[in-house]
Amino acid sequence: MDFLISDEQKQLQDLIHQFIQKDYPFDVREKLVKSEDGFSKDFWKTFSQFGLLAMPFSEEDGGYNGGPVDVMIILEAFGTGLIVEPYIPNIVLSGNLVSKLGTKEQKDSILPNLLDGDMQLAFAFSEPQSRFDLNDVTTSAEEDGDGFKLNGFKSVVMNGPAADKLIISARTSGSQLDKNGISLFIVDRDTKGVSLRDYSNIDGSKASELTLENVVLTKEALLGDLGKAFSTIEEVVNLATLAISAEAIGIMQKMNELTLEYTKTREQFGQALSQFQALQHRMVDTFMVHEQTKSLLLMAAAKMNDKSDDAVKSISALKYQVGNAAKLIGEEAIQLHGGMGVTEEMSIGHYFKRLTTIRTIFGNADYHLKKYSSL
Amino acid sequence: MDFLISDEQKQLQDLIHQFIQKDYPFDVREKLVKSEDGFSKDFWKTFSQFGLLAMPFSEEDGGYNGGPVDVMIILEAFGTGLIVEPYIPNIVLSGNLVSKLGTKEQKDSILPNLLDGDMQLAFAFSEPQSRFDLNDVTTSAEEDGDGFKLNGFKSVVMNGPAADKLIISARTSGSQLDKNGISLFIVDRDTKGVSLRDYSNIDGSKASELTLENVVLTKEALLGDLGKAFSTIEEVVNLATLAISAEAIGIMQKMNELTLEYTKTREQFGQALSQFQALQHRMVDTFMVHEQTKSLLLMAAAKMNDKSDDAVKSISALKYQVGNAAKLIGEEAIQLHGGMGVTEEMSIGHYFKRLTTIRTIFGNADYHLKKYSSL
Amino acid sequence: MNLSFSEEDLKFQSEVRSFIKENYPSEIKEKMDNGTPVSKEDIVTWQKILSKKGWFAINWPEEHGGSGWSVTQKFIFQNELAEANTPNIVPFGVSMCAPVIYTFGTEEQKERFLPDIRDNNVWWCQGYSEPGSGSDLASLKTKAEKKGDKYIVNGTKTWTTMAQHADWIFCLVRTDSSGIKQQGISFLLIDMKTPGVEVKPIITIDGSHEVNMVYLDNVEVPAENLIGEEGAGWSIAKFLLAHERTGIGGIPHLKREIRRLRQISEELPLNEGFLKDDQLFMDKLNKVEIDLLSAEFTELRTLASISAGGHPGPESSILKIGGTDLQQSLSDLYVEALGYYAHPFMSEEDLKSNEKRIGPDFAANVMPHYLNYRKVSIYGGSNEVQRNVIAKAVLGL
Amino acid sequence: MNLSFSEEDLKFQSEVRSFIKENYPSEIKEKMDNGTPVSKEDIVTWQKILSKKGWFAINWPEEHGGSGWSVTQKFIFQNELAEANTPNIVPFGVSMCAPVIYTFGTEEQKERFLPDIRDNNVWWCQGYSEPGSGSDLASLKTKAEKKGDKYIVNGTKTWTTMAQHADWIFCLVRTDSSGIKQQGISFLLIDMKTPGVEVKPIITIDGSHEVNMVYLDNVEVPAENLIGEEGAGWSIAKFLLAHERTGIGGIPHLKREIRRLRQISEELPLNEGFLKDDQLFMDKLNKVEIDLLSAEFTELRTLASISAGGHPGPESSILKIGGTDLQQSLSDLYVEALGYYAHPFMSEEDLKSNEKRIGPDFAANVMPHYLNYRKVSIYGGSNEVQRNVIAKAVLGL
Repeated sequence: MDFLISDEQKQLQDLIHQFIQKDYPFDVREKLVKSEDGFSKDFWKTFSQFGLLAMPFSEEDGGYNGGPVDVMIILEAFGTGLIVEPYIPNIVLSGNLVSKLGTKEQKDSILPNLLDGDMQLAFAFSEPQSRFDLNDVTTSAEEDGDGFKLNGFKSVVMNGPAADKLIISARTSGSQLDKNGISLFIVDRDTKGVSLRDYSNIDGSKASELTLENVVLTKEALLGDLGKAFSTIEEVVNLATLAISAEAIGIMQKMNELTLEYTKTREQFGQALSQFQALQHRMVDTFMVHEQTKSLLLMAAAKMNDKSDDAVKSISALKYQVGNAAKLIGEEAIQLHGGMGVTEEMSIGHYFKRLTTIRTIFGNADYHLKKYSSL
Repeated sequence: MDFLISDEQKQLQDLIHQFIQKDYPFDVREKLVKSEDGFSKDFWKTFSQFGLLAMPFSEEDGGYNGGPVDVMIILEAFGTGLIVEPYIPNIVLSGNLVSKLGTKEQKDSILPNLLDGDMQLAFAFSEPQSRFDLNDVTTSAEEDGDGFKLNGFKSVVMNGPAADKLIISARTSGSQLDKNGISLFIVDRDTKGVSLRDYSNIDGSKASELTLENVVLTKEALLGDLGKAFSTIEEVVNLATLAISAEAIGIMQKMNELTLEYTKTREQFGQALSQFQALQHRMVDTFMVHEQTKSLLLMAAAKMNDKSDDAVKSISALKYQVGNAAKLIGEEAIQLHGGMGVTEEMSIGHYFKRLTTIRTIFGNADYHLKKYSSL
Repeated sequence: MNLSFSEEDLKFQSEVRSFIKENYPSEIKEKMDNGTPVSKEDIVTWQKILSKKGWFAINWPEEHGGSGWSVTQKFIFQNELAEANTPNIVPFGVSMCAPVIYTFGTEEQKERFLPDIRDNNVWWCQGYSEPGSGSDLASLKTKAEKKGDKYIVNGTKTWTTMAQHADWIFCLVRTDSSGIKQQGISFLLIDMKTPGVEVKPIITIDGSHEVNMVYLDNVEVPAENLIGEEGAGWSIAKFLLAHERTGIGGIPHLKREIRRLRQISEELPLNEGFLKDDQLFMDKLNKVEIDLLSAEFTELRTLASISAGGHPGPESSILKIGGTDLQQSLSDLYVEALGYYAHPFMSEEDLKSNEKRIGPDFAANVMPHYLNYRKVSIYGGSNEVQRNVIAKAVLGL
Repeated sequence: MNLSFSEEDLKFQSEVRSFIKENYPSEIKEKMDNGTPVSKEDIVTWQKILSKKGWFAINWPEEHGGSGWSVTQKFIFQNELAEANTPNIVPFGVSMCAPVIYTFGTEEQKERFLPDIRDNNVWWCQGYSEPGSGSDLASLKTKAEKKGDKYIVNGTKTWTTMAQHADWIFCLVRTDSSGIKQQGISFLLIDMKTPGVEVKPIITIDGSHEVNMVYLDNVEVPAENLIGEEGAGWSIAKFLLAHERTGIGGIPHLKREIRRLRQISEELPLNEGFLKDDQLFMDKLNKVEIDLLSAEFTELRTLASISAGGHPGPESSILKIGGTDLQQSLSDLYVEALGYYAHPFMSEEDLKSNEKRIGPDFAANVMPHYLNYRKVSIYGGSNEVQRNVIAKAVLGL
């Protein structure tokens, strides 16, 4: 057993931290969030040059064979800088689906562009009633001549506004909750019958609602085997859950640091806030909770790396704990910042907002507690 | 709306507080707990003279027509002195059952003795698998000639060791969880086939396990209508739940006071413990929790008094909160007492033990949360 | 002890209920029910309706237009207002400034200011906090120098709620810096139209403009606008904070909100059923409901004891902590109820427009509400300061 | 990063498992499994079995008989011991006194004391706390006056665990009162048979006799029993507390206990089914299990970093808080699992007798365990003091 990351991984981590320090200060991030795109296509290219976009893909797909630990390292570092560029929707979810299930033609038309940072993807897997259940799919894909006809509604399509292509889960057989009968389709955003309603999220990210009305697709649009997509969807969402947990843990670390710093300088009743024992003990608690949650992150990443039997269960343990830790650390950080914590002006509130949405994304604490219990 | 108790109720409260101060200091209580009986029959007579034993009964039963608020006042005061005399098993449970369901003969043979303090009763309603569900009864009573034959096993018969007579719930029809088909029987402790295994509890109270082997009873042993006892059992247990909650709240108040006092005198690092802000804030929290739980106590007592529609729901809200508050206040009091809190020598640990058993008695927090949700 | 309503109480309840039903303007109700932000005009309109009926300044002494109601009647009234989802009463004039004026002001001041507050002709805001003094209120630095019959005021106030709408501001100012910090503070009323008063918005993390910086640059204030003696400001502030905290918990509103959430749980689709099938969620909802009962009856006990001759003291700190904890818990439960649909962000303008919202209609306010409600454990004396108050005043530490 | 066991690790694991299987005396195992208190003799017997195999003083330097094992091997070993439900190793000699001796002692002291500890010939206890000094250890008052080649020791030690079994006690004593309280403390070894040493039981709320008062009345101690310099006691104490805390969490034992509770939930009747049908209970069990995973991997990370050259420092405070929280939560869950059957009280004598117990066999220990475990957040430096340590050493406050 060892918990050390490799020298290459350390370099990767340093690279991102340097990028944040030099090129991604809070005011730059704020401008990006308020821009039309909501993120920087230039930085996205930079990430491609850093090798981040190619990281999790196999060498034959043009990647670096990175594993869950590498994804964890990237996202944890991203978290500390509150990076808004859509790595998870593009790379961890969509790119991975194409890499795992795509035909040679599908891969060739997508992966090189994705890895070069020239193409944006989004994965539409959620519906209003499905909440966090990936098997709850009512959007239908009927076989139609040589191809398919899609009808339905997808909610919360992360990175939908920027996406050139969408990967959509739809039911080709079975009833609403069946794990069998779910298929994936790759659809250009300007296909007839596809309409996207784009919107901004409270955390600075962007998403879309997707309506599908008699969308006619050729059979080449099918990604993977007909009706057999569920296990791969689950697999990439598990990796994305690890990734977003790592991001959360980067955020928590940063929020704890910012809070500690703030309480050391802010005076009340003639002394720094950090000198009040009641506040000290609370900061010790948030420090400990971050450490303990990070331990679960390392555990889950290692178990995914090893393809261990209990890897999926570990992911649920992790996301459950991330949900709780995010609430505690986020709320305490704001409280200890006092009034300043609730202003748009300081970065702490923006970390808080992202941390708060992560509590929900890919399943909240309750959901993962139930999943953990059932495994 | 008013929260004031009457002058008579205030006098009752003062009477008990004076008794505790004068006659029931901690060392006296400790001797009683270690005695053969486990409580004082003399004090029990004193309580009779005070009118406490007659309080909840109607005037025609020889009582004072006291309501839930009076029971609450008595038990809350008892809690502050950690009084171990078996008021709830005798008066609130058994006496009330006889008063509500008994024939004239049954009442005449029991109530005067009970109210004079000359007879001890116990109510056997629990079985190992029933946990807190009063309708879960497997002990059977078959009709047998002109009378009944009882077989089965009852656990946790509070005050069993002292009881002259037992009131036993048994199934005369229906299946294990049916609310219909439960009957009550009054049984002398020396009846053939009745065997009691007496034991002491961690909180200083005493109880028994009761085995019934072909216990033959005449039809006069039946208390109330055949198979119709459930609603009355539930009614008296609800009152007992209010009573024991009141006791808990008396204990919590006392534990908070003892802790505050202790931290004011105990010095560490050159100052009284009470001067450490982190501890101050925790004592504020335990103070507030006691106040808030007491508010629910008053609410539930008033609603029971008014026979309000949501009285039963209020009892569950109360006992749920008592369960939580007891854990918080009990554990914090011990922690703030440090090592001294875990010695037999100081009273605080004995308050803690009683408060801890009350968390369970008549249903723990989880049980009452579920019951609250279902009502 | 008796917690049921009397016959008269029930009659009063139905009178209040009918009055609201008949007089609550439907266009305001619609906005409130849809989560569309209400305007200043909406608020004033509704408050004037109450004023006209004599049901606005209910807690005031009767001589100045108070209601003379019992604790029970006030409880019923507040519950009915909340139940009907009327806009919250803006407290700065009626519940904060006015009690100071009728308690500490001269007859002239009472005549000059109270009627306009009671009749909703003047909008007040509160100038307490400063950039360097948050919970440590007494460390405030805004200076008022007496020059002839005027004070010249210089300083900066912050977190001033709805200052953008206000006609007047009541301020704590420093008239003397020589003693300990609690001394030398005075209570001064300032007309916002006076030259040198400038209001600058603070945008909060929910994206709303509710609070402001108020800059005071050589503002000339007539000496007659001083309430109480020079240097009496700290006692007045303490008096007022206790008043503020008593009402801060917002229990009646929370009761309505929790019922609404229960309703939502029966309507929000989840898989083949509804949110109510999620037992873990419902457990939390039930827990909050029980906590709310505790808080409600604690408030009632306190109000009863105040009406029996007490004065709001440290008890109000207990109510403040309890109430704000609940506000925060419940706002978080709404976020959980919505799942992903708590994330889309709509600006105030978006909300006022007719554009269809993302997700269920009630969703748009949920996350902003959660974020905004972080403030409730910070303002009005942070909950940490309240704990210090209780430790000192109640536990004797 | 790699958290799987290597081939050699797995081989080691099966070696440990077989050894325990073959050598763990069945009469001790039976007591442990039934919750019958084990005797001093039982503990010594088992520890000697480990000593003989060279598996007792595993953390010591190899020159003194340590194992030289990797962090992973130690982890495996501790897990296997816990899994087999062997008696806990009594730490006072092997894990507390010995590290002080081999770190700070002279060669003579090492030769004189270490072999008897390693071979379980001598039982040690710890003389730290005093009636007036709990978490504020440095305020201790027990006085050791140098007279010729002896110290004359006077004072009272308290909370001395298992002093009734002990041959020797290691004490913090005050050899100088002139400086600040951390100065002038020395570390002294005292033979319990010396005249003037008297042990008096303290009965704890679980009814057990585990801790004691130790009275020291003009006890003559040879000066050669001093470890380190006079006045070095405080540095030694800090060194030792860090050592103590690292192991205090008892994670391997907790893992076994939680699995056992899951087993119990499948066997304990509840209505027509079993306790496992109580979802609220199972939720809590699962939450504790996840917390335990967090604690376990936090401990592993810490041990890994220590073995990479670190020294147990403030991290051990984190482990202590995390581990003791879990011990308490889990002991409370056992109480909840049992319902009413947690209440009957059996004395140690009752438990040793053959009398049938009230309720399920495992029930008798459950409440005593909960009550006894209140101590774990108090001893070894209370969790409040640990938070102060972390605040200072880690957060720089």
